Amino acid sequence: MDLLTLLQVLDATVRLATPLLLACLAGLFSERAGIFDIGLEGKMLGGAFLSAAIAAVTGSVWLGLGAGIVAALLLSAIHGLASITFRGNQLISGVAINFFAQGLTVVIAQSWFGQGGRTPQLGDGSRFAGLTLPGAEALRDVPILGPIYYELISGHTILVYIAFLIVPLTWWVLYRTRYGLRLRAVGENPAAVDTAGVSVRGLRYSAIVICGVLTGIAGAQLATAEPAAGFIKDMTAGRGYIALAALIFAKWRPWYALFACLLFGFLQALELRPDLIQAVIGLRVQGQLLSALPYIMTVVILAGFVGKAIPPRAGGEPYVKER
Amino acid sequence: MNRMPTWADVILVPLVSLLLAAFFSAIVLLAIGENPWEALKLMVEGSVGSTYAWGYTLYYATNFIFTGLAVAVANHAKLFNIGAEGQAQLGGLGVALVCLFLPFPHWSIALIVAICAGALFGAAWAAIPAFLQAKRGSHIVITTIMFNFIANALLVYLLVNVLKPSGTMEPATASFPDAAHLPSFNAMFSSEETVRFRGAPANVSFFVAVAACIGVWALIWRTRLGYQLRAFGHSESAARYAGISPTKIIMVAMLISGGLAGCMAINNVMGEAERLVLNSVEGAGFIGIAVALMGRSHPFGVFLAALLFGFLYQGGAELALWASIPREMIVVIQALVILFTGALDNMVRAPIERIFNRVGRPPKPERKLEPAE
Amino acid sequence: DPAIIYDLGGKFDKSFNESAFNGATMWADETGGSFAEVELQSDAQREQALRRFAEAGNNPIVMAGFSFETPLNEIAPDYPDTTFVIIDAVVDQPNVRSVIFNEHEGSYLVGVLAAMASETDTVGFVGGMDIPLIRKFACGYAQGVMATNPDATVVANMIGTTPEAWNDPAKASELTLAQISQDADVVYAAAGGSGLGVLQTAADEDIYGIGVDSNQNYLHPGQVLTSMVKQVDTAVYNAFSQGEDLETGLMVMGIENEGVGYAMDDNNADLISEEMMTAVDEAAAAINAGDIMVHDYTSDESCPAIDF
Amino acid sequence: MADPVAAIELKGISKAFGPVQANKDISIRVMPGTIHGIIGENGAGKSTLMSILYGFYKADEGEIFINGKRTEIPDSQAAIGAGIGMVFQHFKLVENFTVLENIVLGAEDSAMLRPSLARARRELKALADEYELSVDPDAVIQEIGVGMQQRVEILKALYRGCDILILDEPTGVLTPAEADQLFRILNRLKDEGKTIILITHKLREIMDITERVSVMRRGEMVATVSTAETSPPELAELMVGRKVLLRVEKKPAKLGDKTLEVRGLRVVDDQGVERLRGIDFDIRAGEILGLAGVAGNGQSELLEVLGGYRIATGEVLLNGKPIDLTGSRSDGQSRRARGIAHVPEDRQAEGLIMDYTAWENTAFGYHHDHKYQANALFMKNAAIRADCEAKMKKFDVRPPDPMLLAKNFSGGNQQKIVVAREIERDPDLLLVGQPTRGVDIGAIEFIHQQIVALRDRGKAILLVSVELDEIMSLSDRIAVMFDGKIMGERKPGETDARELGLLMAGITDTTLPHSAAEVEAQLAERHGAAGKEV
Ligand SMILES: Nc1ncnc2c1ncn2[C@@H]1O[C@H](COP(=O)(O)OP(=O)(O)OP(=O)(O)O)[C@@H](O)[C@H]1O
Ligand SMILES: Nc1ncnc2c1ncn2[C@@H]1O[C@H](COP(=O)(O)OP(=O)(O)OP(=O)(O)O)[C@@H](O)[C@H]1O
Ligand SMILES: [Mg+2]
Ligand SMILES: [Mg+2]
Repeated sequence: MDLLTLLQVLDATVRLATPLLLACLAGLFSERAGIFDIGLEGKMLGGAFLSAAIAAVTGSVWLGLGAGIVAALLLSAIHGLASITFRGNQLISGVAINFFAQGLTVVIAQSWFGQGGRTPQLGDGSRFAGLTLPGAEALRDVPILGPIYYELISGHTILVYIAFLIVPLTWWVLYRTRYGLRLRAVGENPAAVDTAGVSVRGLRYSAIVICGVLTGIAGAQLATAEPAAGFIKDMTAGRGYIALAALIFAKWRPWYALFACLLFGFLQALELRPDLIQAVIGLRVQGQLLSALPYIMTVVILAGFVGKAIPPRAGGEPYVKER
Repeated sequence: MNRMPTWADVILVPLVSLLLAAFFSAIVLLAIGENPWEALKLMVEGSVGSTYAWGYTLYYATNFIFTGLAVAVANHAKLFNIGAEGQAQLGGLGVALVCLFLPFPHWSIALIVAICAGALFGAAWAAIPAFLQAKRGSHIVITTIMFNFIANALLVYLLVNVLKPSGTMEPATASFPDAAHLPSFNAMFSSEETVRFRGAPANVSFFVAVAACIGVWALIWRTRLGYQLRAFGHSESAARYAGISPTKIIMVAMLISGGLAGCMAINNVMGEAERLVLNSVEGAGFIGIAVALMGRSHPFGVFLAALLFGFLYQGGAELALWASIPREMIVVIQALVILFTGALDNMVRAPIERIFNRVGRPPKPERKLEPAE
Repeated sequence: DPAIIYDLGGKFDKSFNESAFNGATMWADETGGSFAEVELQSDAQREQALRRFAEAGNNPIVMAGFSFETPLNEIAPDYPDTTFVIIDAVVDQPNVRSVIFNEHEGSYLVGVLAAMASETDTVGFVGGMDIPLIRKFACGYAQGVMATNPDATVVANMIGTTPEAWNDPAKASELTLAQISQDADVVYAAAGGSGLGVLQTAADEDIYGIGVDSNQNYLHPGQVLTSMVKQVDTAVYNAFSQGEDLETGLMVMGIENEGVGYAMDDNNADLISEEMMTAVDEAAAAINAGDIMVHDYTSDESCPAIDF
Repeated sequence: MADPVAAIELKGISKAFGPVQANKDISIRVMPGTIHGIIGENGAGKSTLMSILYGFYKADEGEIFINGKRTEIPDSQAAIGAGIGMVFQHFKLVENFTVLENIVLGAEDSAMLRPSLARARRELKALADEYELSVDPDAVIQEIGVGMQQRVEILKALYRGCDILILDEPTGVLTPAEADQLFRILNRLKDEGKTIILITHKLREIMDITERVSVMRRGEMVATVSTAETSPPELAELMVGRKVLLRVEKKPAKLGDKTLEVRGLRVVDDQGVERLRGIDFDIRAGEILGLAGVAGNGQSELLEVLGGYRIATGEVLLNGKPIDLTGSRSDGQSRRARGIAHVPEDRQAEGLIMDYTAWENTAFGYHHDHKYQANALFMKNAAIRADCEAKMKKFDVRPPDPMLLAKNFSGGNQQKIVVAREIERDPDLLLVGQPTRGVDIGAIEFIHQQIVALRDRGKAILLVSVELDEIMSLSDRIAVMFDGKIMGERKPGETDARELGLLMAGITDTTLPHSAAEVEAQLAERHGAAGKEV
């Protein structure tokens, strides 16, 4: 396998990892605050739909992004209401949100655009295009580094860069700020936070807001960032669940989340290139085996290398002071 | 811990929640320009208005009972089984194999063998995640999600390359021989004069599902195994103290769970389609999660929740059949029902409780209440 | 009134359900008639919908999709006075018309065009869900390519193994990019809604896409080489027009009767050279004449031109 | 009112949890610069009252005055603002945070963490020097002992600059030495003018350190008296409503054959640390062996090995026959089948399923027992319920309702359920860990009586406790553990708290006056107190 091929695979890895990463970090904030969220899928879907719809209608991809975030925030608000204010079951709420988004996006899209639950295809300007980083063209011919810079690092959409920047930002917020300390604490022992004079409810809602924003971006990435060009029903195709798996895989830590998502992205990118797998292992991988490969590899890696993942201790339980 | 009578808790609260769900569904319907009242009438008529309608409602409910019980049993051991979907697919494979390749003298024997085969295959598919959880601490949520995907790939492989009769387009097995056909409600309940459940897919599996509810209830609350299972679910450290082996409980709970999910196949594969098609489970595994959670993991609750979802499914289908309402609208209604009855139930319960407390509290503050010591 | 039942993909699948819907609408617009329709959401509803329409007196009843084969076989005898039309499968009953399409032949033709349009001698195929029907497309396409340019490489990928594969444009795009990095410069999408992702990416990356089922040339003018049209709409339109007394029995829609073919219009006029035009028309004629036998994957689950 | 202004005044506080009236019209005044004790049976409402003062719960009725000023305390933030600090009975610490992080949590001085942590580190050092409260600021909470965690809780309050400090059963988990040190600190704080409220079940502590003491019973405040004018028996009577025996009545032991023989027992934990490093001892029938030691020196591991859920090497004989230590042919079940019963140290995490009803808990661990089985599959629930009812009656569990969930019983009654279950098996060997931790004196008396009664029926008992008083008064023989080894054995009549204390610190040469003169002095002092009371 030559460098260029490798870079192309890695390039795909980065793109495929991006929505996962955003959703995974969204889940990280939520779950670190003690709110389990299997509704990532639904929020992404909501974000994807509204971002594409508004981008299509206004022609502005930025307005679309904003709308996508709003959609995910609204779904987040439902989750917050159910799991924080009314101390409901967080899993049920998440399931409901997934169904809700799955149905409502199509119902609205159909009555809005009449294209069978799709938004119109987005033209240039109403979707995020790849950015050529400064000097990419110039450095292209520098051996090794040039192609790496040009093929792998340059050329992604702004959302990809944002997603990757959010990783250190998340780390910094979580471990270097007062807010992060409190957030981590509220997911471990809300009573400690409460008796320390900090509002458990406020913290948890703030986490849910962050989760909404990030899933909204993730949805926008799926629907409006190149190579995508519009919304189509169920287009998240299980990515929310994979993000959740990545989150557990990452043991709820930001850098690990990056690596977990890149790993998932890489496995998916490999699935796209059966020719490479054949070149490396010398065998043609049967088609269905190939599509199961990312999942099989995940299980193997999980069982073989990743030990027990301990979730935030107060996760999933509403904070109830009086029985 | 409150003055609210039990009937209010189990009937009034869910009822008000359902009304809220209906109210918001109506708003969505109005928003897309449909008449909610007509829609409701269609749904009710279409799902409980005739034996035919019941035949469909109960058919769907049967699927949901199996997957709901599967999730519920695992829940009791604090294992979140998201893999009922894949396990049910594999159960379908098991049922299909015995139905296709074993000659049965009578449907009843076929049914018993198919239950065993479905349960066995479903359990086998749950066994690997269970083993990895028990021995390697691999999170069961991830592994069961992954196994859903793997099950899909496996079934596509088998149906496309191995089991599909040559020359047909559909990735499906051949139809099962007549001896493996289960009696439908139509056959069971029709008499000379009156035809009941005509053409409806409900079949004898429904009674197997009801039996499974009773069985699971007895298992969880009456047997030693259930006792150990719940104990482990509540507290792993205490279970260890009592000499309950975590490995054994995780394995057993997941095997039972997977087995129940696999048993769903006797309804949809053997009872209805009478062949194994691709994606035969159609999301019932995921609905099972909602059903189990809404039923509070109690078999009776699961039964009721499964009926409710059967009603929504069939009512929704009728809606799509007779009105120009997009079929996704049903998903929205389902979501609202799950949301209000499952996640936001405290929103309804708290005010009702307050009303009862106000009405129920006599004006004598000097009531001697023994504090629990 | 006639009735139509769409398969699980839904009537707006950008694929053959949608095509069927278009045919029905065309008929309604032309005649001012009305028709009943339903989108299924579960396998169990096939029988339900069939019986419902039959009992309500709808005639003929058209159903789109091979999955109706088994239920229709069971139900057709119960309603001898109703005529059924099944698309994509063969049901041998006196009151059933079975319409099947020679997708392999149509795909062969676009394969010829793809091979000639390719400068890299590498062409791609992106299928939706990995089912025999899609393999039939792929197999015909590969035969066309290889017959035209024996040195060519066909890179074929399926999007997935779940029905989600029909609605995953993101993955379709990635597959297209992956094929481009394997030098493909023409990609044929037979992937329902996901195909939009293929054509979009092909356009973005300035290579050619090939549409499927209906004429998709308009989606990215100048970037869609052609479309393999499968006239499901015509089949539905004809059935509706002929009404209650339509002829039953097997009806094969091939190149000859324009049931399948490649699409030409203003959007791709500049892309197809004289030479290409000649070649593809010759191939069509040869197929009609029986001089070229395009192998049908579903006849024996194998393909001479490509492995799955 | 001409009275001096009280630091804290609660007026007419009432609080109900559902049907449970935890506090009924409670009024209390605490003078500044004093230590005020609160005692009461389990579930009397002490913690609830203090939690209301700290803003954790909201009172249904009543008013709070701080330094004479009426103060609304809707949440803990308001309480902290009013200068109140509280150390909860169940610590409110984030287990996987460091000490420092726990201390700054909620009291950070800027949005950035590092400056806050740096300042906290400095201040922590100052506080540590000032009050001898040294802790490792970078230690993770779950890895330090409960004594240390206690310190962290106190430091948390001090760091926030509280004038009023509430301590809810702070000594329940402390070793005698740690408790003594705590009291020295409290006295210093008092001398600085801070007001302290101390909740405890240990009357000796009340007598030693408080100025005034309030007694609660069943949600009501029954009396507030000046400590100097009362006595332990009087307090006990006020508390329980009847006379309480403060001393264990015990006949001399009638020793039988060796029931348990332990030889060369070694345990290595998951981290590879050797927890037991060659333990040898015997227990005879009719004998109570008390195992003293600071928590975390291997006692828990020993109980777990004997209880069947930790693997070990070495040899253990029960009634002369070996029991399996490898875990391959044994578990908690087989131990029970062999006649070993076990009251675990942590009733909530091990001894009970908190979400099971009382009757279900009655069968816990004995769910294989024949009398609870209808057949191979089913349990005989009615029989278990009846059994539970009988046990509740016999052990005076309150309320005697088998249908109540375990978590709805107070700690003392939870403990009674466990003890009833285990003792009523009439085992050959009873393992008891911390039998009276957090239990009120009425219940302590009862549990002690039951343990002694079992001994008198000729059974062997291994008693593990961090309460020296308990060990001294119950045991027929005392072994002291330190760092996974037994440092020595003594007869209760022939030793004293000082000597045991030194052994607990790993000092075997107890004949010499030890250099830590200070420690020695305290221990002597404690001995005096203990002799007077228990
Ligand atoms: N959060 C709560 N929800 C419901 N009931 C509670 C709660 N906390 C305490 N109770 C009940 O209120 C009563 C008083 O409890 P509290 O904890 O104040 O007692 P206590 O005197 O501190 O007992 P202990 O000595 O065991 O600590 C008990 O009956 C208890 O079960
Ligand atoms: N009456 C009893 N009292 C205490 N322990 C018992 C009793 N009967 C059996 N045991 C122990 O319980 C364990 C399992 O016993 P048994 O074979 O009866 O149950 P099982 O059916 O294998 O267990 P499970 O119900 O957990 O599947 C064995 O270690 C046995 O020694
Ligand atoms: Mg057994
Ligand atoms: Mg208390």
